Amino acid sequence: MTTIAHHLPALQVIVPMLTAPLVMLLKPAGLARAAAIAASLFAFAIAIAMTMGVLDGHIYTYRMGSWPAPYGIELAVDRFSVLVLLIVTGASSFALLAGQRSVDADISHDRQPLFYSAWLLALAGLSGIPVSADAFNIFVFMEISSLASYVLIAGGSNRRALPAVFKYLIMGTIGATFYLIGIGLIYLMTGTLNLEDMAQRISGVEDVNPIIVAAGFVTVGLALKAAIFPLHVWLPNAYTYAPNTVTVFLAACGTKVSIYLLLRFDLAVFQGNLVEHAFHFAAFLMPLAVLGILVGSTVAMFEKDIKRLLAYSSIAQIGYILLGASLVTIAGLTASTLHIFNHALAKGTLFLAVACLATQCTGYRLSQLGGAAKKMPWTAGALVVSGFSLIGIPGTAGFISKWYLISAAYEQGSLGIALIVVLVISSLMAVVYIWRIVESIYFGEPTSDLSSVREAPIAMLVLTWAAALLNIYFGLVPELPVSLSSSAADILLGPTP
Amino acid sequence: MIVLFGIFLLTLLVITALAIVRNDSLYAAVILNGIFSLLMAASFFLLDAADVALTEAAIGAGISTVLFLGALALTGELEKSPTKHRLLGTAVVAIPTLLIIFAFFDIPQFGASDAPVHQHVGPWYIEKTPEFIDIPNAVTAVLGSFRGYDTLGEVFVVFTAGIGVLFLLSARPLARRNEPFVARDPHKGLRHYLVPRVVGRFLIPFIFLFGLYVQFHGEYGPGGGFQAGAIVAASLILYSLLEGERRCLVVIPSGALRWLVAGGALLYGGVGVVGMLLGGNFLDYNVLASDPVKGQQMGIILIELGVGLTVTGVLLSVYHAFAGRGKL
Amino acid sequence: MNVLGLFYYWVFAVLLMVGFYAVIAKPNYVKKLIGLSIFQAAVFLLYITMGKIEDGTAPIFQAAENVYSNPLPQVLILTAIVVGISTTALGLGIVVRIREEYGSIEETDIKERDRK
Amino acid sequence: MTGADLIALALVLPLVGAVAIGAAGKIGPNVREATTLVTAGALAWIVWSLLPEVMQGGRPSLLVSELAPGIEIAFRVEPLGMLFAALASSLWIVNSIYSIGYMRGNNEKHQTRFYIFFAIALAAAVGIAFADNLFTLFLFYEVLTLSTYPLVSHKGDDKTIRSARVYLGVLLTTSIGLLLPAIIWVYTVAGTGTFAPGGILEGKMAGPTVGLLLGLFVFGIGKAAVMPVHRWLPAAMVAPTPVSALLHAVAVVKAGVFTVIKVIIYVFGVDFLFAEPSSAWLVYAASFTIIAGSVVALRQTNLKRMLAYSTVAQLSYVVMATAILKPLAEIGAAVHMVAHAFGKITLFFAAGAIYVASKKTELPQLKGIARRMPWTMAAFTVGALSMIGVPPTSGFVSKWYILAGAFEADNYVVIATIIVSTALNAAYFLPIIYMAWFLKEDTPPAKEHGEAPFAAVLALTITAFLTLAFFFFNAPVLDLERQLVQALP
Repeated sequence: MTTIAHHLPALQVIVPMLTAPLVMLLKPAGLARAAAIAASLFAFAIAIAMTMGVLDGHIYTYRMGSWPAPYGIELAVDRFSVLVLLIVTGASSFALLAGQRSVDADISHDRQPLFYSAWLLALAGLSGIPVSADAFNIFVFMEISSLASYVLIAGGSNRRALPAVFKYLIMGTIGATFYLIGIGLIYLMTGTLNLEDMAQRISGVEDVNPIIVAAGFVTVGLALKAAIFPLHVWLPNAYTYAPNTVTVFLAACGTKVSIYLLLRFDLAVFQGNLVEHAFHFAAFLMPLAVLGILVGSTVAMFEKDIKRLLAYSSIAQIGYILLGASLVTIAGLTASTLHIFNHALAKGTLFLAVACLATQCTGYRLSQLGGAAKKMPWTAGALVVSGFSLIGIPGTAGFISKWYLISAAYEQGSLGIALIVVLVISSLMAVVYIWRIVESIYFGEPTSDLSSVREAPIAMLVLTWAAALLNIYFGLVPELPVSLSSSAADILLGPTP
Repeated sequence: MIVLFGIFLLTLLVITALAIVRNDSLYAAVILNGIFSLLMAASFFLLDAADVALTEAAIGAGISTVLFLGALALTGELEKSPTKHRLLGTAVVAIPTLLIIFAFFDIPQFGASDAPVHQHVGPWYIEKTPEFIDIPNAVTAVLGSFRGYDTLGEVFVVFTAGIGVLFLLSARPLARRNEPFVARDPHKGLRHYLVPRVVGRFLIPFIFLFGLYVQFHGEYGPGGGFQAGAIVAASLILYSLLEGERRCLVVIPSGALRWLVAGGALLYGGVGVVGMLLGGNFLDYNVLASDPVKGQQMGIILIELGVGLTVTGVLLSVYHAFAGRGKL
Repeated sequence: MNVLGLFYYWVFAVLLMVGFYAVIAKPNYVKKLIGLSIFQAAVFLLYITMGKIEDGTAPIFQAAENVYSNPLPQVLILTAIVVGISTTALGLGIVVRIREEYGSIEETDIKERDRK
Repeated sequence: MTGADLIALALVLPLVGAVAIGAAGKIGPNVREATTLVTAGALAWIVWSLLPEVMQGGRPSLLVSELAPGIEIAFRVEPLGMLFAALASSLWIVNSIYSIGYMRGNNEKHQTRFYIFFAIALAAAVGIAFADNLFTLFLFYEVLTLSTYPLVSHKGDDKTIRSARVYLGVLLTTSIGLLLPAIIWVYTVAGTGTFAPGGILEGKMAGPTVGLLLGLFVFGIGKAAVMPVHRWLPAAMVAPTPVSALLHAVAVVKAGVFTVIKVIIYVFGVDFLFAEPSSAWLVYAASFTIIAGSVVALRQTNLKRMLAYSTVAQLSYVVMATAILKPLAEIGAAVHMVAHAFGKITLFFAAGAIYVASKKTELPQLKGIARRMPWTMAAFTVGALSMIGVPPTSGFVSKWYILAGAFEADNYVVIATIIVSTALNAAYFLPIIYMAWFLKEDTPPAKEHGEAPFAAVLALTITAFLTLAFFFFNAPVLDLERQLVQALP
């Protein structure tokens, strides 16, 4: 008889996945919502349980259908995977718990069971990727999560959500197909789909053209999904016009999972096998990261719509994550994976606060939010705290990752100094764009009558503040993410030569 | 001979693809796309992929065409704007293509038995299927059992698309939120055309039967849940075209469709969970029966049924969602 | 046989190019989706081609000892075909909704209407 | 209670106070202000009760958490931090008394918010004072910046917001842009950021990079207002006067120079820096700021702005004294922190009292004002004399030590700077004193007025008294700070 702990990697995926068909059948909407929340919390609990497990030194592996790898599909959960799992399930739980008002505003009651069902599928897809150790299985789950995300985003009440989601669908499918081509070429040369097996077998054929081309296709395909500059064009509109709850969820973890995969492939599978792969990888990503940071921040500084502003800031923040990774050092990767976690925390909280604002305000333009802080002091407070975290003010989670990033850059000598200059400039840009929000909600002139504006519903506020306090907590006690991400870096770079 | 036929098919494929892109009538493009899929299916058949060929024919040429036509009925049939970004498009397209051609220089010879794909993993399936599962169709064995988790994922991709379309098309257009819906006349079908009606009525039961055959014969020959689902759905869509949508909905009401969609997915997942409860891993069919091989066969039949139900349900739902939408 | 093999791979590259071009350059949303399906179909061809073994037959066991082609790429492509049609269906659903909201399915029109 | 408990209490108490003030604000202004006073008194008592241990050479410490190997939030009380914390916490009491008079007399809005953020700012100041490493120091440094923003932007009109933006912009830009990279650089090079007597960088770096790192620190610590990063200080004068008084004469600016001293003594190490020629520029930069600040102050017509530029100049005294890198001068730097604090807070209190009573802000309006407000102007005079450095005021004591240090180092630039700036100080303070006491009012004010509210007058009298008293009773401070020098070889 096997224990529950043994099944955890599988349960992580199948709990939300199998709840989805049930949710679809449930009526009324409240029941569907409750079931979705229960499944999401359950998944969150599983992620936490596995985190504790891996911190004790356990590595979870699971053979689907009991078939041995590489013939069957294997699941594997290590310290890097749980970091992503925590983000995915946590973001989903927070967003669902806080989301009732926002969902009710955008989606009529009879459609909500479908919406929640799609939500759970997105959750299942996003958690299926980090637990899987099979390249093709990852593709399947990538598609589940993508299709479900399209559905969720299309739930936005503004008609512009539709062209935005169509663009996302086209670009997402191109990305996935590129990935599929890359996997195909690797399979052609190695005959396997299991990641670990693949890493071993590539070392026999490392310098042949198909593998090099495959590395390119996989990297570019995943870069598309991860919204790496300049392949980010789908992201701003998709985040802007999605329902607020969906934005909270996807902004926190949507692109992170693709970045996870990108790092897994480029570092764990190709790295050390392909000739000068590290150099190519860095030479390809570093300029994109720097450009992404600068362009994303610049656009955000001038953007007038708060959701779009934050979306462009995400592009810059994705740049940070890549910048750390492109150093291909333990320190750099620690910083990078740490920022995956911390940025998810900060951006998720920011969008939660925006969702709170949206329950009362007429629109998302900064001018329309004028003076909101007077009526909604708690919302505004949470916005400020998470904004600090995004900037990287000490005492918040964002600061920790910035610290690690700059430390990692120092190790690089003169190139590092240039990178530090970029980091510093973009941090200052972040100050500017966050401060534009702060000034408009605290000091802006109200454009409409604020007398009917009240503080957001208490449930939303509690969750938003819980998330905001987590930003501070992980800024002061960052042991958990730091230890996870430093061992993630070890996993990715393998035994150091 | 086969070489010539292969080259002939491939050439036709390229020509068709070019015609699709160059044609500015969308109807023509959709029909050509169907032909493209049929040619593709034939090519697959030449490459020993019978299951894939059947799927491509049923889904690519059949269902996909129906869906495109259904959508075109709602959106209009002519491409209006001229092609943009010709240069940019060519440049962007050229890079991956050149890369791929670069990759061709080192690939193993076509059909060579010493290629890596024929050395590792693949042969294991051929070798072990008789021992572990004992069904003739190795593709079904891999699909249903060895990589059953992928297939579960695939069912959920279909499921996601299904609820996605239902979700999208249950939204009221913003512009006319307050007006009542103008649905198309649901009684109208092709009933007043005698020939299609007689031929159609004659054909439908056979198509349906063929679908069932494909479903349950999947372990022995090409076929399985996906293909069967597509074929059964096709027969019902044909019925709906002939008799009008409303009659079709009497046969399988939309509430029942939802149960079909969800039930199939749950059946598949349920088999996996039962495996877990009986002490195996998720999707472990060995434990379903006292004899592991029997258990495997039972598991595969059950999950294929789940696949078939969901695919039928989703395709019909999507079709009804398009067909029930008033043209604007 | 070798000629044919090369031909399969080259046709894969050409179809990929044609489909990708349509996705990028065509402003009509339905056309983009058709292009996307050609683009994906090209990849199917790649996989199936690599699974073929000389003088092989479909991997359905028969009485006589036979050489069978590799079933794994076929399984993968079965999945990929279904993923493809799912994407297309969802894409068409979005296109129908776009048409309802904007009265057009041309990218250029929609950009113009959003600018207002 | 052990030292560690006291440190923890000193950090938490103002935050608890902030919450309590918020709650009390709902009850009524009297309760709220009583809460503020009680918190301030309790904080001062706690901080002072750390003093005996430190005087005896003890170094109470507290480790809160280790964020990563080598990066900790930790506290340790050493003489310099003890001095700074005692100064800030004690003056908070006086300042609170003053605030009550000022805020009520002016009918300011959002008074509860004002008191809350004041308490948070004090917590941050204590955190800076007790920080045991660069990381902790930076943490509280930024908290101080952010918690004072709502105080500076208190009025909320367009002009105030623009100035507050300059305030925040300069302080955040310098700290994120220069200070943070400098700190991380130190961690990377030295492997630690924990302050140690004699520094942690010796042998780890050499040559011009030392000068560069010093530059990153000095200009990164925008709060020390070495030109050209001084612009936030005049901008901050839009804040209500109690803010200018405590924060911009004592807590914030002193946090800046405190950090500079701390970095030079405990990170670089005085001897290491003295032996490194690339660090010599600091004396010149500070001298320049002193002279230029004084010249600009001379040309101001607005009282608070003049005081602000005077502060810029006086802060650089501390930086310059530190940069002499001789024991006597280091003592001078520490003492000047105290001496300037007493004098400058008195001057700001007086300026605020004048504003509350008569709404006058410009220098020419001050003719004959001493006849209406003799207490206020008497205190102002004491403060001004202290700025110039005339005995028997506190300013004389510190200048004496700085000069002694300069002679020890034979640094004639410093000596010349002190002489010139003393002359300049006299040139802008003496006319005001003359005007206030000996000239007649041009036109009688629209509304008859006498002294400011009692609480305000009481506060400024106390600080003026302290300014004088420090001249006579400075032995404990000197004793304390000699430990600082003894730690140096």
